[in-house]
Amino acid sequence: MKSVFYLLDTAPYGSEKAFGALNAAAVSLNRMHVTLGLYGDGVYLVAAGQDSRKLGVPNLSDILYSYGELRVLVHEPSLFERGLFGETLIETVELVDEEDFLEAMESSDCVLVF
Amino acid sequence: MKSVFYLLDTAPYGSEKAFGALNAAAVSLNRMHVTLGLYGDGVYLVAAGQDSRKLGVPNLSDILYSYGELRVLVHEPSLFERGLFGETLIETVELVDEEDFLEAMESSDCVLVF
Amino acid sequence: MKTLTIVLTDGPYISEYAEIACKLAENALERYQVNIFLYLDAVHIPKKGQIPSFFTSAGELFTGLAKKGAVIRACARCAAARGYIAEEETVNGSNCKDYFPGIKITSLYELSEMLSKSDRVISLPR
Amino acid sequence: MKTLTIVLTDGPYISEYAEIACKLAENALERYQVNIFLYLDAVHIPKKGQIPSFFTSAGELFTGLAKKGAVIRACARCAAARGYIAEEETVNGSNCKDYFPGIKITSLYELSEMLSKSDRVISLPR
Amino acid sequence: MKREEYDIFLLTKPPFSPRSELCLKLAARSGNARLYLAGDGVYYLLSGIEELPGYKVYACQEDLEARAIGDREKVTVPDNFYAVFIEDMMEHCKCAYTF
Amino acid sequence: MKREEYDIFLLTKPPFSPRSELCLKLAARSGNARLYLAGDGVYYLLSGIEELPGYKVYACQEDLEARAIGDREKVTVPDNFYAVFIEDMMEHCKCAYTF
Repeated sequence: MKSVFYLLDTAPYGSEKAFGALNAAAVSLNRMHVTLGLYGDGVYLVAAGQDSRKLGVPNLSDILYSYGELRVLVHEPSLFERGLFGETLIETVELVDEEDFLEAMESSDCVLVF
Repeated sequence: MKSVFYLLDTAPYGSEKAFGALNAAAVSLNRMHVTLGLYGDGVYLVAAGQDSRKLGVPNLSDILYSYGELRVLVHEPSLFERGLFGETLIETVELVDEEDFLEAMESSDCVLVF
Repeated sequence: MKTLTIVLTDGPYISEYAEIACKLAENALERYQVNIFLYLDAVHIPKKGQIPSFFTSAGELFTGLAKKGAVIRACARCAAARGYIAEEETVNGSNCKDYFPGIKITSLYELSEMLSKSDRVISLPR
Repeated sequence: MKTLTIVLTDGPYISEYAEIACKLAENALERYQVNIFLYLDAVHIPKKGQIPSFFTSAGELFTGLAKKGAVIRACARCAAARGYIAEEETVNGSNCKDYFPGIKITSLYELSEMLSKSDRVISLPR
Repeated sequence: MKREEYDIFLLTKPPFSPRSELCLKLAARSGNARLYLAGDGVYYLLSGIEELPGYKVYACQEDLEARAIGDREKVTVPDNFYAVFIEDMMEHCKCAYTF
Repeated sequence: MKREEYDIFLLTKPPFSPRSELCLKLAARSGNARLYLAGDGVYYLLSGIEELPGYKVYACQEDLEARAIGDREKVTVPDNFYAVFIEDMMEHCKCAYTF
């Protein structure tokens, strides 16, 4: 495998899956071409200004920022549906339509779902 | 609490939740008025003729049959949506429309979600 | 005194329900009796030796709740399946050597007893 | 020889993914190298002492796979959070005294190594 | 003890889940509901949920901050969300549901 | 080694989940797909899923029996579902996806 697509469709903070997907994507960066695809509830991850100190859990947007070389694709229809379009988003992500999102999944050697 | 409504909205066999909800409902029978409400994917539980021997897990329809005094309400719209309407169903269950389903939840002292 | 019962079905860390339950219980314990029933994967919560690098130890949180008076019980069938075995002897309020103090393994019938004696019930499933 | 890697994220019993993974691995092992990476709640799968009354012991199934040649590794961060600690010494193919033989705790980097060396990858999340 | 005639709903699931939709159906039928949003339930604020006559909405501050959901009008954010919820559930409401 | 030009999809989620819908979208785009239904994925047979040109459907026998889903036309139920799937995935297909 030369490329891997991590698909995250679960909301951040409510479950460990977003944290798990981010960590898994990060450790793969030096070996493979890595894409993190945010779909469904996974798109909530890109809201800018997350501050998780009072929850006592890692700040997931900080993790996203600290791996600037990670390619992050956001499924735009999911973003729209969830009312995130007017919100300030993390700048390092790429908003793509469904066609481009599915194509990125298809062009990766494997897809790992979280 | 004199009555409890167990809400199951998860498909049987794929997860332990249906087994868990059935067991919890069964042990409550002698103390409280118990209703098991099947909603969403939970309605798959009422298909007649389940045979889980090859999977090596408990037969959930047998459990349903062995607690005949358990009141089981099935959310009819969920059943329709999932194509179960033409199938043979376990006879001891009650099909109810959304109004009656929600009313049964409201008239129970507590709702436990699985 | 009124009684609140909380039913959990998720293990620690994978969801935030152990932490939410803890916040609910902390606040309720100031005036009420609190019962917590650990069902299905939630029987992992009281496991000793948790060293989460990025989260608060769920085991520590729950043994803290027990110390403040919460009655915390784990389902025997779910616990045994997952490798937590009830012993005859109760030491430090627990009958499982793998569990934090104050948390006991009991029969599922205890859930129905808790429910029948409660004024309010909260279930927090994933 | 071709390599298949299976990534799991659920604990045993709560979902049927441990069993499905096992069936996939059993069949694949006849001709291929099989890796299994246990991530998040899946680090509970190899815990010793499971006595499920109504299911097959997931721990037994997975130690059986290891015996047949599957390389089974658990994420160190997830394992430590849940109370499974890696030790220096490896005994019976495991570096965790709470784990069944043949299953080791390793760094998450092992996942990326497994993936990069695989011909096919299967993830089975809830 | 006299109980006021309202129901409370603790919702911790994000929008679009069948379970949160069931919760909102019950809340809509109540006629006098207090919806407490915690955990991923606070994502409902992005969907424009708001207080209406007979429908109060509370959200948990630390969950809003973690998820970067700024102040919203027509929603109450108490100083101690869980204390307010517990008091409301144990002392005042008619029925209590958690989803 | 020559690979036949089809993609395989292992689906273990029931209908109506966003994840299974994503799986079916990819399968529809493939043009030549083999859909393997196991676990709760076999509930798709109740929704009338069936084989079409360029779209083969396999279902797992023991999962069908447990869930009381009787024989369906236009669906293949192999004697050893997992052996067939592994062979297909490791030796023959172009891309493999699991949902």
